[in-house]
Amino acid sequence: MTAPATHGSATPRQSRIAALPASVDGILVTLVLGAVILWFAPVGMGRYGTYVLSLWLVMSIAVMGLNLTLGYAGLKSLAQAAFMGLGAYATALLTGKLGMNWYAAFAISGLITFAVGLLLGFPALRVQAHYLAFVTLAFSTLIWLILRNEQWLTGGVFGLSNIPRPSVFGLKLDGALAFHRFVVVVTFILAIALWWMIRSPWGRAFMALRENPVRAASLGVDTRMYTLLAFAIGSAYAGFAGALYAPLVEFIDPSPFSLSQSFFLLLMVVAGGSGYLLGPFIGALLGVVLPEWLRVVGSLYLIVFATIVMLLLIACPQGVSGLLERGWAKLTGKNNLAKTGAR
Amino acid sequence: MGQVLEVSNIHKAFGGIKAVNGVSFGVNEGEILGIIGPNGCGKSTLFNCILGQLEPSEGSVKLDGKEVTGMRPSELNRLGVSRTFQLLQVFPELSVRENLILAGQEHEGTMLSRFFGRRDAGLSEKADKMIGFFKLGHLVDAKAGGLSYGQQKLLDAAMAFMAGPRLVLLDEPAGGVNLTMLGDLKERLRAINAEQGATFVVIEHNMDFVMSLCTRVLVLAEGKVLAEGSPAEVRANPQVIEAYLGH
Amino acid sequence: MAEFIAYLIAGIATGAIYALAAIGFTLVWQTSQTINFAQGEFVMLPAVLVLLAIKLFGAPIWLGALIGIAAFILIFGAGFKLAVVDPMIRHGVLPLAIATMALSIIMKEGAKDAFSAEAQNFPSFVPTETISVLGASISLQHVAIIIVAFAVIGLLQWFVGSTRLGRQMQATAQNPTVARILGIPVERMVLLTFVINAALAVVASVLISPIYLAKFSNGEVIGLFAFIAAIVGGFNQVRGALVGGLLVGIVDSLAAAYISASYRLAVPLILLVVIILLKPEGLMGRKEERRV
Amino acid sequence: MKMQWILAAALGALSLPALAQDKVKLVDVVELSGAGATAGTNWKNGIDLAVADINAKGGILGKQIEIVHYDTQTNPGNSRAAVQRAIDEGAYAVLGPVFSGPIGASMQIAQRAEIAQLVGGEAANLTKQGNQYLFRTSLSQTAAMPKIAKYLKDTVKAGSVAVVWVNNDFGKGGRDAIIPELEKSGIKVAVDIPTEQGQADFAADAIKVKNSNADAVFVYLNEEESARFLRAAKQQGITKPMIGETTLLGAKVIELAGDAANGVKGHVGLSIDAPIPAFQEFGKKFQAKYNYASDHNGLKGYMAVYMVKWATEKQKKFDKKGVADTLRGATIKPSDEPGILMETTIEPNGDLDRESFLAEVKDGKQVITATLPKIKP
Repeated sequence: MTAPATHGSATPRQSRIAALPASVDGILVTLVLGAVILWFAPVGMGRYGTYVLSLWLVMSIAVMGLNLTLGYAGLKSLAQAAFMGLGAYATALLTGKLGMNWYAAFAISGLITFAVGLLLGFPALRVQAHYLAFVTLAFSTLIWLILRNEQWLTGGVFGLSNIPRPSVFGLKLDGALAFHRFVVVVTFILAIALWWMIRSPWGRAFMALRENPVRAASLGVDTRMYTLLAFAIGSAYAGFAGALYAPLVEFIDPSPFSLSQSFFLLLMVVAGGSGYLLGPFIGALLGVVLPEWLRVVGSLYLIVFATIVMLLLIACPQGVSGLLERGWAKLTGKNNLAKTGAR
Repeated sequence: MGQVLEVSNIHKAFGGIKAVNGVSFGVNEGEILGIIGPNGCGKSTLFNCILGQLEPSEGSVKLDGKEVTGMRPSELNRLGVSRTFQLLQVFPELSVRENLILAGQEHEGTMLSRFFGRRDAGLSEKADKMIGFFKLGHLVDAKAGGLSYGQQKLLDAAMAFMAGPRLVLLDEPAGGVNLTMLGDLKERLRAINAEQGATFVVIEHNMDFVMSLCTRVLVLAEGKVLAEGSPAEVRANPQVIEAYLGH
Repeated sequence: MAEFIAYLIAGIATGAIYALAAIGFTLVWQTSQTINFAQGEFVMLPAVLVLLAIKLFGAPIWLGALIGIAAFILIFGAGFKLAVVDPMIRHGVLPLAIATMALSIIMKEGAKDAFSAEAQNFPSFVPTETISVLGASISLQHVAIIIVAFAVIGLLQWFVGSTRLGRQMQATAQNPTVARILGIPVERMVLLTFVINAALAVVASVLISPIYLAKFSNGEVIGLFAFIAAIVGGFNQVRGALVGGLLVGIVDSLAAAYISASYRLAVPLILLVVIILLKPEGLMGRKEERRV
Repeated sequence: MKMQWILAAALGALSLPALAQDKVKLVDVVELSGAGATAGTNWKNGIDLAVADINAKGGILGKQIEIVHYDTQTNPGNSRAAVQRAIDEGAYAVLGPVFSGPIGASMQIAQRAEIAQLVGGEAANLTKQGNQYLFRTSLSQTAAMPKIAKYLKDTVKAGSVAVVWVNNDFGKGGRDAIIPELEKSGIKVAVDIPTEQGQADFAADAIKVKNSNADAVFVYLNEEESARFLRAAKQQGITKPMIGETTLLGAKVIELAGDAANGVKGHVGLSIDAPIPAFQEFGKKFQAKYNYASDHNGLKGYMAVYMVKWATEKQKKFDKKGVADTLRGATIKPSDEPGILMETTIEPNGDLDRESFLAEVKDGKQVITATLPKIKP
């Protein structure tokens, strides 16, 4: 987790952000270690386990993007699944129907979602606060309708099948393990890019946007630019996730890109811990893997899942990351963290 | 000694209510101009019009003789105009140092260099100096949201100076600050004015503060300039006394 | 013309249901900044509970209705407020909104597992006859929905505007801080809005279930449309929610008739976007102070 | 670090338990939540009923059946996970899903693993992809629609028809199959109305149908939506004949629509009201166990289990790949396997051929008016 600095803290009031120079390395180490573990993890686990791990990582990418827009920049988007759909359909059509190389399709998916994100971001500049949520809500449903109705292009309700998987240096990735490792690498690269961005001045500007856009503007922060960037980059991450989702499942139809899935991604961000770099991985773990584990309880598994999420949020509105941070603080005796209800 | 800021004939109405009704004034380089006036006289609205937070219904604002009316706050800030707000405006979840780095980072380099460059945009040292200057050195790693009111006020002011602005507009810097801190603040402002040659415009209620800090004072009443002059002149002006004591 | 009237009446009837749900939605938003994503499930559940009470206790309809409705208002009016909203209210809008999302899953899946995955008939209190108005067949059920819904909304308006309790509630909604200074028991007023929300949901449920049939998944559509209606009308106004509900219902009905039916759902949403861009605070809403 | 601990726990929990050797494991992957929950629950209950029956009579070749149900949430990604899990767990055969999206996402997995997958989907395209391991449990829409077009032309004598369909894979597939058949028969499509899955309010659609002045209405919706539409149509005073498929004439529709269902006619593939004692007996058993009337999905699930049983007993061993080989091209007779309920021929592509019925709802009861022969008798 974003463990607060364990050394060199002269003051008792130790903040999460202030501890960044120390905890940055913690996050980086965790990402590297995580990637290594996940590279070897599926050995002997069977294709099901491997597949679920891959699915978890793919969803993590989409959640990472939403965490940037929502958790860091404070923009409420209800269209993350729709952006994921744009990426997935773009990749499926480009690789499946036009025979394009997956890497090119991946880049194009990112570009398309980035561009659409920019366009959709303009109303976000005009209208404030929760109204962006409403605009994206409408967008999300419109995209879903187009995916379902324009059968000539998207296959409509029947979906698109036979989506090819990419290859690396001429090596086909048709096997579950090979593709999983590919997903690990792509996720790792995207996570590192986001980690870098958040610790760069951009990250600081995004957070300033979340906490006080008016003050940020008066300090020379181009709020318009950063708002658009946060939204467009977050959307592009959804596009990247879609570009991996399509070849992972090898079939897409409109259902995983509906409004309710956008809500579900939002749930993952918040439950994992919004505004924490590793929060998305935990959130996606909750959203994707937890229901799979809970299959042991039979038909009640969704109720158990939702109850866990609800109780978690009641106990700790900052999500699992917040809970772990709190636990860590208690463990190290630093339970006098400056608490503010700023968000 | 040219005019840094030239405000001419600013009007601003909110649905029929004229908050600012034709205000004109100039600010000379190196000057500390105080703007006073009773509650609701349009001081803050005037500030917001000058700084691009609000679009004036009429009138123009010139910076160094260049038209900047309606320019966005962030652009104006990068031209060297800085401000503080009447209500507290720090970033509570960021540390004191991060607050200050943020206040300076957009003034150097490009978007790209800010992405690929150093995390602190090379501003850590400058930030620490500024923190020391405002006597907040012991709080450098604390979350801004956890500071006391007076400390936040100091931080707020420090942020306004971080990028070395030419012109700083302070909206009630003394509001809610205790006496000891007030002395600190005044002393700091004077020092910056003397050392960096920064020009100040100060809106304030606290008369003692204004009168002892400012070199020139502008009095607003009902959206218009009522009087103008040195602190002593203004203090002696019967119209001003009327406006303050008359109702 | 007859055709148009028929579409219009059908639209107003569904719009009245959306309005009931949207009014509850705005009430709890105003007093406690709760965005209740389970609002649709709130309308779905009372009918299911009534049928469940009849099935479990073999009770006659009126008794089953009484048990089901009482249980619902207790659990999802007061209980919801005390167990879910209270602990989270200090931590901002989002975690609470997500918690209501989880609650909607629990309600939906719970209704499915405890009751049935199948739709069930729900008794109608008016005959399923039709009358003819200007050549259009108008269903008595639709007429009854419109009359009852408007009567309930009128009653609510009267309560809010003309009773002491109601005015205290309104003051709480508009400015809790001031209300507290005036000595209004703010906590109790907030609780009252949650109970009223649950009661409105019950009315909507009983009105609509004879037509929609009682089913665990019915809340999805109603919830979405209530949300849209609340935004369109103005998130912070009871009157707005009424206008928004009716407007969305009518637009939806006419869209199905005169615009491509496969894009029917898009029309209310386009309306929503246009209104947000032109008048962000909604048709009847008042501007909310920007946080400076 | 905590992350590692979490990962270790995560990895451990995703590994699968060893399977019991003395049982034969069937895995049902089906829509138990989301848009397909109603159909999926019927399918699941039908399967449970069949498994209970078979186990009570000694199982398959002496082995008891172990049945596991995995929910797809009507989501392709989850369906694929569930089918993959089924195969990793050593499932003998996979039953389900029912919706074609989840089927499309999972059918390659079963194909690669060479395991028979018996699905409830009716969309025409499923069996056109050359998958040798995919089997239907009901007639395909391509088989059913010509029968309906013929019925509309010869019996109803309709010159124009209003087509009302549900905009999911089932409805769209049916609509795409009926329109060319209508054109071939020279019947005009007066109005073509898509409706939403789970739609509750059909007033606007009914008004639209009424204004089209079509001679007949072809209704292709799921059961509950059918009932809601029939009620709305009655309220709008539509008196034109309502023609439909299995989902319009089911017991569930009659129960929910009440009077409004009277007079509805159409073609029925599987029905608990069919004039075959085995069907009616199934209907009674289902009603007794679950306290409601099964729809055709319940029948499909029930028969799916018996198809697996028949194939296994036919090959006299538990050979996963052999199940698919045995089923392909086979004809199963009730005299050999009573659980199949009626004679069923499995085409090489996985389609089914069976007798079917023309039916009508009279006084709240489905009445079979004619039995239609198999396409290739």
